[in-house]
Amino acid sequence: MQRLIVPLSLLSLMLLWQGLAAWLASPLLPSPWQVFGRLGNEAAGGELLHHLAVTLRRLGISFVTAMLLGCALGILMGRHPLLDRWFDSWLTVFLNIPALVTIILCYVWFGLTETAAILAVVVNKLPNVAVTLREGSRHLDTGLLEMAQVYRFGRWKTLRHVVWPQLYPFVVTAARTGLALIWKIILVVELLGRSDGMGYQLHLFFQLFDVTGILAYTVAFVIVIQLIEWTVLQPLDRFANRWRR
Amino acid sequence: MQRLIVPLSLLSLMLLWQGLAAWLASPLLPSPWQVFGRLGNEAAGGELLHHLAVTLRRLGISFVTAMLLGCALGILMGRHPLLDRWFDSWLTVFLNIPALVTIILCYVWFGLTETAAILAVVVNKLPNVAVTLREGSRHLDTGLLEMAQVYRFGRWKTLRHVVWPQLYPFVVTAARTGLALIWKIILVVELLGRSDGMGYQLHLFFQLFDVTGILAYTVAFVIVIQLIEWTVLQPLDRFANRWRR
Amino acid sequence: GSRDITVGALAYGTFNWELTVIEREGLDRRQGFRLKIRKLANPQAGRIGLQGGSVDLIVTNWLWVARQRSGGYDFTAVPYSLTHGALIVPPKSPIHTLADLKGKRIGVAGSPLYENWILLKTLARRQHGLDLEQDARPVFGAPPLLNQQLRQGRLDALLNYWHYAARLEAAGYRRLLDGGDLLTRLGITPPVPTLSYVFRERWAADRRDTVTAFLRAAYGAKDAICGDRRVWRYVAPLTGSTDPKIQATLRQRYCQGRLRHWGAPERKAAARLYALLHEAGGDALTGPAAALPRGTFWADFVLPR
Amino acid sequence: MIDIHIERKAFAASGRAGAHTAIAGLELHLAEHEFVCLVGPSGCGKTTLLNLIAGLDRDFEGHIRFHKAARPRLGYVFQEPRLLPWRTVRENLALALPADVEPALLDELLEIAGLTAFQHTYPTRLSLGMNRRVALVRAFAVRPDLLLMDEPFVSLDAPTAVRMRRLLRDLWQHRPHTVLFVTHDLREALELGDRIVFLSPPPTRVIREMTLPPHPRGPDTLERLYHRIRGD
Amino acid sequence: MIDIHIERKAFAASGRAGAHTAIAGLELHLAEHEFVCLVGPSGCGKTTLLNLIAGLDRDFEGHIRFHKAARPRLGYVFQEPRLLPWRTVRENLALALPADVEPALLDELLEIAGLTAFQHTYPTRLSLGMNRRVALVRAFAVRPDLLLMDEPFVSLDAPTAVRMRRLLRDLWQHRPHTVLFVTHDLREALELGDRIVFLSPPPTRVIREMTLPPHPRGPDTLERLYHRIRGD
Ligand SMILES: Nc1ncnc2c1ncn2[C@@H]1O[C@H](COP(=O)(O)OP(=O)(O)OP(=O)(O)O)[C@@H](O)[C@H]1O
Ligand SMILES: Nc1ncnc2c1ncn2[C@@H]1O[C@H](COP(=O)(O)OP(=O)(O)OP(=O)(O)O)[C@@H](O)[C@H]1O
Ligand SMILES: [Mg+2]
Ligand SMILES: [Mg+2]
Repeated sequence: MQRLIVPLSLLSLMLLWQGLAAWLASPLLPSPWQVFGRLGNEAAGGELLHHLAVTLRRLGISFVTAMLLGCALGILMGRHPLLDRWFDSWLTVFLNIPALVTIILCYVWFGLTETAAILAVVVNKLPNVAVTLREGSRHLDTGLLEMAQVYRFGRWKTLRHVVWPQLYPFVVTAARTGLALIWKIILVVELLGRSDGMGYQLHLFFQLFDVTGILAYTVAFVIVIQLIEWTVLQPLDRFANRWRR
Repeated sequence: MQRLIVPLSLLSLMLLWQGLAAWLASPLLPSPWQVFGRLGNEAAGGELLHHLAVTLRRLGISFVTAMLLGCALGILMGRHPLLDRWFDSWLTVFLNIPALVTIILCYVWFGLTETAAILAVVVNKLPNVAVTLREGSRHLDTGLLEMAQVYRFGRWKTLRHVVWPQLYPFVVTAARTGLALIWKIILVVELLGRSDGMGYQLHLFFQLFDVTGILAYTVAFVIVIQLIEWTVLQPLDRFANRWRR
Repeated sequence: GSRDITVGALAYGTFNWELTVIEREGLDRRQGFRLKIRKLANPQAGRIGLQGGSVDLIVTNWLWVARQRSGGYDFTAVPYSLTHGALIVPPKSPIHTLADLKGKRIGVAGSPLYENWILLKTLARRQHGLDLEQDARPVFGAPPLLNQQLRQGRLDALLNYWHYAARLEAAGYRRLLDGGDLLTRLGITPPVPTLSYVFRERWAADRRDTVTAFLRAAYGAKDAICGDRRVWRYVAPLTGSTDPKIQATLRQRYCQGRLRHWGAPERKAAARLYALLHEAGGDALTGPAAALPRGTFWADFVLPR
Repeated sequence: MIDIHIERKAFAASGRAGAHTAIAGLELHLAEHEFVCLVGPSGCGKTTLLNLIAGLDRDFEGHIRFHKAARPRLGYVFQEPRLLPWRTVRENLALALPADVEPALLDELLEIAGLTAFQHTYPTRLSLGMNRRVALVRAFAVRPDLLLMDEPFVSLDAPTAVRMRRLLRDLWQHRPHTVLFVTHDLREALELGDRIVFLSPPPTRVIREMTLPPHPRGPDTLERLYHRIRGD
Repeated sequence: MIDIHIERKAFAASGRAGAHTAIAGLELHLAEHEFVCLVGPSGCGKTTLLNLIAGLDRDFEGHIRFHKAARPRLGYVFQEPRLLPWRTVRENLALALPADVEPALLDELLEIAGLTAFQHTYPTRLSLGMNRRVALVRAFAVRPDLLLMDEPFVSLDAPTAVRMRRLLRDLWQHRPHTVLFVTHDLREALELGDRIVFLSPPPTRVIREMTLPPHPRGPDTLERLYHRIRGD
């Protein structure tokens, strides 16, 4: 029964979509068959895979960079009230600079290069991670920190064995919403200055109002993320929570 | 000393900006003086305030809607493993549909209307809130829940007095990153199909490559958010954490 | 200077047709330069690339050039095409003249700074005393989205860029008037282009021969597209459509828009257009200069024979 | 009042640890208005048993039957205080209070527990012993039909512990209810209980029951009983 | 070994509660290799005092001076177990172990605490008493110079408690270190300590000190001492 839930849920999502498409009967909401057919064609042509690979590369690099820097900054700010007060406003500023602005500035300053693209994504994502982890590290268990101090864990051991496991839910949140956010930003980044990638391709479809194409590419990306969920995030989740009763 | 940190930090941010602008000496990075001057002009003309008000209205409505629905969904999924398994993939799908796609579809189905715009923002933001709160409600203190059960708190009291305070850091995270995300999405929404609002205006500036205008509007928005931080979020923070030692 | 030119082009734009022909037919080698193409998905991307120096040449509106020149940049323009956006109405629409636009929902591509929108407003006011901002209901939005809205009947008329308009025309929609008509009726003759090849003046000064060679090749490509069936056969898929009717309409409009003359009268007409837009649209569209900034059009350009 | 028969209570295997049978074949009957003390080695399953009775854990083989139709109203002093840290002492108590108990009772109980001055303080600002007293007050205040207590008087200084024990006996005499009282302190069990139930190490069963002479018991009686049990 | 003089330790005002003076004018001297028991009413500031000595809280007026130059190596049995729930018993212990202690000691201590079978289990899957035993083992295992114990033997069944007390005395005799031992159980204090220090209710000072006769003390001596103290 348990094992059937996921397939059933996916199936029902498809049926919902199919039903809606049948009901609307408009080229603006193609049915899943059309979309998956298109997906197959595009994949067979190699085009889709090329763009997907390019985007995933950018996504990977900027995700890792943003997570590492953001976690470090967030933890520091959460643990040191002075630092927090100092950077608090900066964080608000960078959190609320429109993606468009950073993207344009990055491209204009560094040219239409890969580095500029990745930098733009990182600048957009980093404050999000920092805010999430700051919130997490503000609420650490004092008792355990005191224990670590008494037993002279030192900085690194405390971070790894005491602080990190408590931050874990926040890291997961940052990672999940982070992948989604980066994906949203990367689309704009690619739209404004790259000659390949999913964003570039999606925008072309948009100009031609090819909803089937748009959905086919979206589905491709969603499948990749779902696979990451199943093969990386969820097993990690289970591992990190193995101690819970 | 403590009270001086925030003004000093803001000042240093300005100086950094000023320094960078002076060093680059390019119209693509105007100095803070230019930007604030422009901000004054636009505000005096009433234009800025009009667009800001329009955007804030949209932001407010969609923020509240997305937070309410997202919290409800997230908590439900966090507490009921079956529901979680069922909707898990749906969440991944909706989390990773590009903003562009939902916005287009909303506009196409509901016309270039206010409702469509707000709906598009909500659809984009909701899964984020849900994912964050799901993570939070997965890690609730079992001991306290058992206590609530023994003492027959009932559904509502348990939610309000036992569950909610534990979710608080996650709600704050969702709110902080949420405002920023909605702002990013609303810009695209307004760009694609509204005739007023900050996004519409930013798009005009973008077409004209008027970086000063873009930054002036950005600064206006950041100021609003910073004021919300100071007058709402941070006092709320202090209130919610008054019990911590 | 070097003989390389990096060109930024929209993947489904007509400029890309030309570049493809230059490449396939080896026009670049024959003219003695090396072409590098950067495909882009968005018109703004070209401008960003040009600003940042990642591309040398793009196709865009010369009004933008004029505005940037007022801001201290040395961009300059060379006429690209006379095709203009058009005002499109549904086949059975009761709208036949501008006067009929009263109270109607008019879609406008992009923003209120779209030059054809400003011209349309000016003409409506002059001819019919209509203030379209007040007397009609303009809706601004992304071009493809607006096309869709018109098809769904959510708009009564649509002022869109030419290639979007062409798609509607191919589907049987009626062209009420286009940007060229607007100019003529406002007394701006001979016809002037709005789309231009744009590059930096100083960059061009260092490699005048290369730029001239490129422009000669580009104009050669235009003729090939319009005159050579063999060439059209491989250009057609670049339209992004498989519908032969749409392809044909696009080709027809493109070829009609080829520039025949470029001389003093045209430059003067352009200056008049600038002045008119400046008056009607204000600083926002054209920049602060009251008259067309000198050098907006590249002085060294002569229409290739 | 309750018939408890736990055929088997096991904890699922997890990680490197295999499935663990905590209780096997435990039989226990509590009469109406009886005060039963539960004594057994650490880790034998006393807390597990109380949780089963409280209905917090339904994953076991066997049955727990209440004689009255409805589930009795519970007071449960957990082994840890389990107060809501974000609510003051008073709020914590008020939240647990059923509608039919007048809040004035709280004042009285807080006074006896020596907490009146701290009723508007957050538990995080109190010592552990004070937290435990709040938890005690909470369990008493709900006027339970069945009172489950898991080492309730630990961490209390001697005079306070004496006061709380007296309070418990007073309440119990005043309003009949059943008490199941876990303790490691034999003296305490002898002083308070009607009956002492001894549990074995896991898999846990009842190894011995001892009915105590009626109250009041003088110090000498208690010493005698204490040495008799220790003597075995 | 340590001179403690706490002029005033107050907790900042917060919420509705005003500033609260927990300790005022407390003077305490611990000699090298001394075993001092600390007895005082619940909420009087015993835990606060231990935290001050451990250096966890530096916000007080007065001084705490260690005779040796360096801060002594600490073992601290907190009032709650304070184990890392996401690390197994063994991992929790290994993390606290200094480099100069050979891990074999752990096996020995785990055996005595009856935890060998559970060393690869997570603390969340153990009873509270078992968790407390792990915390005890941790404090013993680091071979501390100064051992702070906050009601360490609470929640242990009688035989285990006896075993742990014996272990504590053995370790203490075998490798001299200073022990400060908080308890509410007078009998325990009498059995273990060299000296008992009685604290007043807050604002807390030392109200009485009592040096005990040398070990070993027979049950009769203990009973006599117990009644002498209770008699006051
Ligand atoms: N973080 C804090 N903020 C404010 N007051 C506190 C804080 N911690 C302790 N107190 C107060 O200080 C006093 C002493 O607390 P402490 O925990 O030291 O008592 P204790 O002697 O260990 O008691 P017990 O035997 O119950 O554990 C208490 O009255 C308590 O209310
Ligand atoms: N969630 C759990 N998962 C696995 N095993 C558990 C769990 N909870 C308890 N146990 C095991 O069940 C046994 C009984 O635990 P319980 O907490 O009932 O003991 P106890 O009698 O209350 O001990 P103490 O006197 O130390 O509190 C222990 O051996 C423990 O390891
Ligand atoms: Mg227990
Ligand atoms: Mg204490």
